[in-house]
Amino acid sequence: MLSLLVLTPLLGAAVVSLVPARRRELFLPLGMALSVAPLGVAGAMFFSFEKGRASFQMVEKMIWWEPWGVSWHLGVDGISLGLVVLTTLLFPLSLAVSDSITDRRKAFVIAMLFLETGLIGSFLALDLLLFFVFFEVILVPMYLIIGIWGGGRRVYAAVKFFIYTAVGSALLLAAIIALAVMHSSRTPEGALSFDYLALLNLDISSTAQMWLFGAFALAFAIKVPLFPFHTWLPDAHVEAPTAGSVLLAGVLLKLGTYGLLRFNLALFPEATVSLVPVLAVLAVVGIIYGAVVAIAQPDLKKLVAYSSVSHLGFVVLGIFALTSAGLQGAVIQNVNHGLTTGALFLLVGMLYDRRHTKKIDDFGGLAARVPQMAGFFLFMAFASIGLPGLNGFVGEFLVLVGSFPSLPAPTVVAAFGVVLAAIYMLWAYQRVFTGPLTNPANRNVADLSFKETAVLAPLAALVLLLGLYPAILLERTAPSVEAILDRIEQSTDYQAPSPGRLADVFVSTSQDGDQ
Amino acid sequence: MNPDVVGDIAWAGLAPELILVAGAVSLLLLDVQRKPGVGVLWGSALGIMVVALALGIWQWVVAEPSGELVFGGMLLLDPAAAFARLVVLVVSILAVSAGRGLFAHLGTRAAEGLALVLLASAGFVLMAASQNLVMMFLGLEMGSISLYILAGITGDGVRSDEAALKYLLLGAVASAVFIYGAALVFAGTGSLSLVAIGAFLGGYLLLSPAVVLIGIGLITVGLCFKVAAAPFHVWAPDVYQGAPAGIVGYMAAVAKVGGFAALARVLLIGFESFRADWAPVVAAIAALSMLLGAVMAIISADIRRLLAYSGVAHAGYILTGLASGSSGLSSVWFYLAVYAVQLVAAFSVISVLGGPASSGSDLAEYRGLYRRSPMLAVALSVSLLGMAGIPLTTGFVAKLGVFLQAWQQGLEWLVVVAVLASAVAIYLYLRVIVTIYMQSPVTDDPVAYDRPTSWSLGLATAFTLILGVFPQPLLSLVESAGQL
Amino acid sequence: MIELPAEALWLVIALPLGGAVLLHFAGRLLGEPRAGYLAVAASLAAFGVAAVAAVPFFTGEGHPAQSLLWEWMPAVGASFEIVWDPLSALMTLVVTGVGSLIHIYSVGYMHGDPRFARFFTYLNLFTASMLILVLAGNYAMLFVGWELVGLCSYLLISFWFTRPSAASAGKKAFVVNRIGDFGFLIALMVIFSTFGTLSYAGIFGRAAEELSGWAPTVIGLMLATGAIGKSAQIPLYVWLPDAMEGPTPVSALIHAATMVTAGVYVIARSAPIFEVAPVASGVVAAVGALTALWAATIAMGQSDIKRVLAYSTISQLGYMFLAVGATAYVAGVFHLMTHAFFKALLFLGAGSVIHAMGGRQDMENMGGLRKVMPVTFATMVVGVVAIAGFPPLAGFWSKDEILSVVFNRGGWFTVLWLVGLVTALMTAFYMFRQLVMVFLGKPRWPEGVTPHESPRSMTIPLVLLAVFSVVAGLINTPFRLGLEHFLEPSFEGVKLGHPPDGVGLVLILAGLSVAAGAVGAAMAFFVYHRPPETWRRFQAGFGRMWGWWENAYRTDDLGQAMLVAPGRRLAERTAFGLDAGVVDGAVNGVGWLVQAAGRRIRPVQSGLIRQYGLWLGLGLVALLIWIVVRGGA
Amino acid sequence: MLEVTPGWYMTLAAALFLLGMTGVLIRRNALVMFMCVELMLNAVNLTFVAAGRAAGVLDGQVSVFFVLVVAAAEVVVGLAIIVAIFRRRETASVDELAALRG
Amino acid sequence: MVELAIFVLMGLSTLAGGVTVVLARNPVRSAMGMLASLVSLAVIYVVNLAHLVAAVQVVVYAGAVLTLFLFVIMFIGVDRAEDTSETIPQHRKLVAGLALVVAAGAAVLVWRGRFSWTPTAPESVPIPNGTVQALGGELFTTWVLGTEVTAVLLTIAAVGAIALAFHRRSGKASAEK
Repeated sequence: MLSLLVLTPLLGAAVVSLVPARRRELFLPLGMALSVAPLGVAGAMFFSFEKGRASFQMVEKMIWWEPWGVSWHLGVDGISLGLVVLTTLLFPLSLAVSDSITDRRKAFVIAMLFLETGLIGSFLALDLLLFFVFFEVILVPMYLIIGIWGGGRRVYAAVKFFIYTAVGSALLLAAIIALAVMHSSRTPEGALSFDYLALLNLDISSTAQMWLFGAFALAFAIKVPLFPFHTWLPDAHVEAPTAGSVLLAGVLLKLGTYGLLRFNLALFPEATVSLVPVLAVLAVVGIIYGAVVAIAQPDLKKLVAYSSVSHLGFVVLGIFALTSAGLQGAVIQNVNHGLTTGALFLLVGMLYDRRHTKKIDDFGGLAARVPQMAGFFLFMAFASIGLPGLNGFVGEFLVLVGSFPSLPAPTVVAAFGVVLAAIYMLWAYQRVFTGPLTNPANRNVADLSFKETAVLAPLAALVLLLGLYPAILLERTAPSVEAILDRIEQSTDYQAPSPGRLADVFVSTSQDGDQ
Repeated sequence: MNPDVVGDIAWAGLAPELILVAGAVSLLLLDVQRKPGVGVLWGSALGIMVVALALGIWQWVVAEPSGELVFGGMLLLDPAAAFARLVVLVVSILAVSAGRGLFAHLGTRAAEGLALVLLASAGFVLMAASQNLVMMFLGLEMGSISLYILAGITGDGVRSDEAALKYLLLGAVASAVFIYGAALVFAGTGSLSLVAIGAFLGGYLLLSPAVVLIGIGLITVGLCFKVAAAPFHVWAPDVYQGAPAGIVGYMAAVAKVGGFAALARVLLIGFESFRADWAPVVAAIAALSMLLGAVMAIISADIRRLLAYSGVAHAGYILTGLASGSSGLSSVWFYLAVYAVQLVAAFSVISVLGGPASSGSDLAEYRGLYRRSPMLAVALSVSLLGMAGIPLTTGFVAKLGVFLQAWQQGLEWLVVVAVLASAVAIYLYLRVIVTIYMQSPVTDDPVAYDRPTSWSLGLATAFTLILGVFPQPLLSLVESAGQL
Repeated sequence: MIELPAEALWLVIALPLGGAVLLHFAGRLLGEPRAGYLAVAASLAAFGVAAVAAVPFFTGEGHPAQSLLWEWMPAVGASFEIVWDPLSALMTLVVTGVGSLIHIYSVGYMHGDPRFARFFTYLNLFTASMLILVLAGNYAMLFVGWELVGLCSYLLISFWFTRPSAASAGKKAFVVNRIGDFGFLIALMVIFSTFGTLSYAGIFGRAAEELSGWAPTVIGLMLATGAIGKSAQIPLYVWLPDAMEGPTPVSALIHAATMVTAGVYVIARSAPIFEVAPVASGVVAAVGALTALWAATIAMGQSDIKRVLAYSTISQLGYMFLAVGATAYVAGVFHLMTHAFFKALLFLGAGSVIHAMGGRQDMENMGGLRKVMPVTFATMVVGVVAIAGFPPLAGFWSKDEILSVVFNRGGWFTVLWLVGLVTALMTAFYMFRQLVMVFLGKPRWPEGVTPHESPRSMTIPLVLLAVFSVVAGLINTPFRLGLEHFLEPSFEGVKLGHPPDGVGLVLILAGLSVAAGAVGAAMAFFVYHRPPETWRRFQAGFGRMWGWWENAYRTDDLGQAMLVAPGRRLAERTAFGLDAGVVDGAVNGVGWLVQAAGRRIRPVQSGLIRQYGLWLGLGLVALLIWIVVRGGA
Repeated sequence: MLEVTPGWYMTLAAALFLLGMTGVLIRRNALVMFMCVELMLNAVNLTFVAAGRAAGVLDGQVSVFFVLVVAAAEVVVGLAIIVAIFRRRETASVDELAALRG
Repeated sequence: MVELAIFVLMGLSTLAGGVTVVLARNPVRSAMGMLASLVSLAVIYVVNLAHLVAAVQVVVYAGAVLTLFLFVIMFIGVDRAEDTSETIPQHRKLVAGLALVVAAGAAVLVWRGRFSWTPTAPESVPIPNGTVQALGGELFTTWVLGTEVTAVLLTIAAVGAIALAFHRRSGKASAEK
């Protein structure tokens, strides 16, 4: 089933490549139709997913590169489940809004479908090398999407994106190799192996863990992106076409957080525990920094991009809080951010298609003209601000409340990001949609077409659903998250603070105060 | 060993090369007798090579090269040699089938050109197969001199002359260095046969190995020059840029194959016991090559220089595999094979675009190539991505193999340098891809190329992609080629 | 008599929520006025259900009940659960009751507005949110309501979003509230990490024994921060006056009767925690008292009819804070209720006046409206007298109870009591000032304005509210503590602050506050029943002080100068200086370095054969030296 | 009375090789450069001969033949190129052939 | 004794010839210098019992190769003194430094007796006599392949010479086609 899921988009690409390039009008519908197929498969997977099971499900394994013990090894668990579904969901939507792509549509659709395969694959891969292959191969289609169909400084942005990520993954590759070699030296038969499950049983010296953790973390930190490795993101977002931005923010960035959770925590528990402070601080800095920078952005798309930096900071914080709640929050926030920010980018794109500008100052008072669009925008804005009842809150709340016991100070600082989020989002909304309609260019902006509404509605529905009844996801993710936490607790002397014991913190501080 | 009668020499073991040489000579004669059209010559040359390849495969499959010494111990026909032969022949076939334009351009000297290609291939195979230093030298010269001539053969252009002279002069010096090293080793060990040398050095403990050490050093340098490893690469960019486009890919590829095969033999068979002495040197050269190649390639505006420098970097990667000893050999073979193919493909595109006899190809000419000829654009970018080592291309598998070996042999630092260098290197391949896809073309007129070219390009591209996903066949091939 | 199980209480929330959803999608189809009627119906229905469910508490045999709707975030013990006890019942009744009246009123007030239906959508949504807030049995769910009312207030304040002032006022309200929520969030974090749950049931029982060290204080202060934001106390009150940009019914419902009292409600709800956090309580009380005085002074200087009421609301909320801070939770809630009535009444009255004056809010240009709009006048009088705290109207009982309790606490609370007393005087002054300026004296209407009594739909709610403002106080008099008994179940195990025993002292205190009120009223009447010159002279008497009051101590300018402007500058510096310059500069710098290195090496490729030879030679020699020396020869 | 060991010859050869190398580096006349290369090869030959004598095998002397042939071949091709270049631009100075650089 | 004398004399003349090659400002002089060193080397070969090699040295090198050189020199008429002043900055210094380093290194090695090697032939082993017969035997048995290759090499050289040197005419020809 999973192989099918991974390969359907690829087959789709093959189908598309057979269509003669001059039938331009065909490609987008065809691409959408083809990308709905994986969505169906993913849906089937989601519902056939067995709740309450921590281990991987629907596992498939085949030898791939025999001499090096590389295998085609796929499996899904609570951590990857949501992301896979999100991926498959976002693709048809972003293809649906790509009418503005007029040039080389065929290539575009093919690139998109390749991208989908890569993304799904990297979420499902249980073989480190397989993961790396997908992780790296994603760069190519994304690079083309930004570089060919992007905006003014697209080439600069595309190259920056590619190189920056490649530098990160270079060391990742070295680290993966090191793991495989370690496996061969530690196992009696001395075979190389990149198998995730096999590598989990490797006992790695704490110094080695530090190095490897560093390499993995760097690669993923760049992808997330974690302050200060984030500067490729705004450029990439601003230049990328709408579909590109949606997928970039919606899915690609998740590779980083997913990797941190799946590999860094599971493979290098000791290093994780001892490096928590570093990453927590980086995450918090990112939250505040991203928000502050977002406030000043004159470009709507850049603003949303920086908001991603801020939001993903929450995810990272939740991951390294190393508490059940924090981890669950991180996992669900991954999905949430994909939905809301994806939708926001869709909206920005729709605005851009109408006005061919993203400068906030060029707008103003649009709500009178386009109430529906304004409504959706406000809805999504509040979702990403973290309004209770909408999904954004669930993630943030879990992260914050979950992180506090283990990382009180950083969490408090992070919580302030919630205030800043309100500032930049609402201020942007105010400047774009409210006030008098001054700029004549905005006079005849059309409201959402039926198709656009149809694209946004499902996202909005999910935002609401996950906000009110997150259990649909949580009950599937929780076991896997717990498993990782247990793993850390068993292999280190770390004990996740069980809530109810924190009062001690205060008591002790008070006593310190006395002395 | 040492047969007294010429009769009982195992000619069969050398069948492909004999075919090549005989073919070359007959081509020349044919040309002298009645001037046939270029097409005939080109076709028959291709045929000869195909036959040779067939024989080579037969050698591989049926005769199963068991590594026996033949020709009075001059040659060691082991899997490695046989594999090198296959690579050289495949490369030659790809290059020649894509290079028809060049020979057409040569006009009356087509026969000479083709003959030289055949002879060069034969020479480098001999070089790869020989286990006697002087024999190796002969093979080397047989190949190199042919290449010198090919570099200058069009002769319509100062640059090709310059390229030829540079290549020849520096090459002659390098050869002298190499053979001097051989002489010193001979002085130090009293033998020229690598097997014997290896046995000797393994057996004796030399109290003052200075002579041998210097010999090793000189031989290494001589061969590093041939494979264009830093700092002995300086000639490569100029020659690649000046030589006729139609032949550069071939030149670069076969020279690298022969050179590395020889290097592997010398270091791993002859001087294995001196590993501790040469390994660090090789590693250093590797690191320098990777870094220097990447950095220099980034700033070069001519795509050929760019590829030349990237070739320097690739020499570094291959040396990384070599530095990790005999266990790394199979990865070296894999790397050589896939890189040679990518190189030839890339240069075939270049020669189609710039004209087969052109010297120098400004990157600017590649603007918007995608619009002018998608096929060429895809072929070029695939081979570039392969060189960049992007997953799902053979390049990635090759790099991975090399790195794995190096890491297992405790060359972690080298691997780290290598991955960083490759990350930097990605930028230069992206530069080309950017120009191909993301810039508007200078002219919109489509590029014309003949069917064989497209076949060869298609083959190379398929090779790079398919083997990049399912490298198993090639992997098992080099697995056996990797045994000494 | 029907028994309504707590399990059915979700209806109370569902009804207005359903109304909102229905209106959102079908509002345009329904059109005016049907959309309004639908909203009113939903609100009334909720009131009905709540009333029925509340009956047992009135009859005294009701017990607090919990009902779990569904698990939300089990990992942090957050779930949707409803708690039904007297306190929430009372709040529900107030919210739905006053809410319904205001709904009705709005049908008239919003007549002819293009976004009529949308308005009622928001109004219903607000009612639902407020009910979520008061019915929540769990801090997480409480926070949901807490934020949703914030959202609605944002939507309603900037309802006329084409006015830049309205738009920014809405944003301001939300952002300032967020600052409070920041504290609230921290409170929740601490609570969770202390108790491992966020459910009242799991917390209050254990608060007394399990809270130790700084925890309770921290929780208390943080909760208080949230409350300060929501209930517009110093220093976070700045958003409320601007909130008057919204339609008047909104001001009445959200920014007077219900939402702003959420803070008080939360503190009352968290009484068990504040029990063990005396410091926090003290802070709350102090803030309350200070705010009461501060806002009252400002109110005296205002000439905008709605701003007066806004500041008076802040000031009254200060009273409530003072009460809950002094652990007089009942008194606080009592005042909350009575205030809901008379302040809603006053706002609606003001609204009817504004309506009559064609949207003008400046009292300087009013006067003499008594004749043209008698109903409004009469009801306004009731409201003013009530808030000024004259017996036997509602305001008297509640305010008086607060003051006496505070006095009874003794210690430094006596100061607070004094402050409260002074505030009472000022309250009376500015309210009567308003009454006089608006209704009495000669008309000072601008050209072309012809005031008229408002339509039925607006006056009927006025009358009803007036009635409540008269009688509501009687449910909890020193002679008969009805409300206290009623609320007892909600404050089990909480030591409530009480008025001093002994009728004598009580009477004296009451007398004092009434006297204060009387003085204030009298001053206002004598000054402002005269021509404007007299006012000017009077105000001049206060010297520069009055100017400060008129401009609300210029806090907005201060905030602009101290926070907003620097903040924006900081953001820009970070974005364009630090981020684009340093962080990104470093990245591009690396790339530049590589290329620079290449350019430095380039000369090596001089193209000169002999030089190439030299390089070869150098490399060769270097290599030889290395290998020979290393080889130990 | 000291006796001439092969080492002496090899030292001589080394000197000759170095001489040739230097010549290649400092002369800019392509012809002379070739002569210098020949010198280097002669040094090689000397080494072969001396070493072969010392080792008591003929391989050294045999090798000389091959080196010699190679040298001849190189010279032929080299001179051909030089002639070609000279025809084009009346010079045998390699310094004037530096169009390809960077 | 005799050998020492010959070594010294011939060695010196070899080097002298070499120096001439390197330093002579006139290519013809260089050629002559080369002739000198070639011949002296031939003598040394004789001393080392490489008779055939010595002969070939004289015939092929001094005879053929050098003649070829001279022919070309005359042909392209550069038989005039060229200025040997250095044009590449720092070049001479570097080369000199390089040469000195190598010389010094070699000297050190020689001095410390490191420039010798193990397999010195025991007295029993007859010093190989490079007679025609002996060498011929080697060339056509063990080294037969090499011999073949030399043939190919010469072919290549010939082909190359043709291909390169004729290109004027044929180049035009191809241009006309």
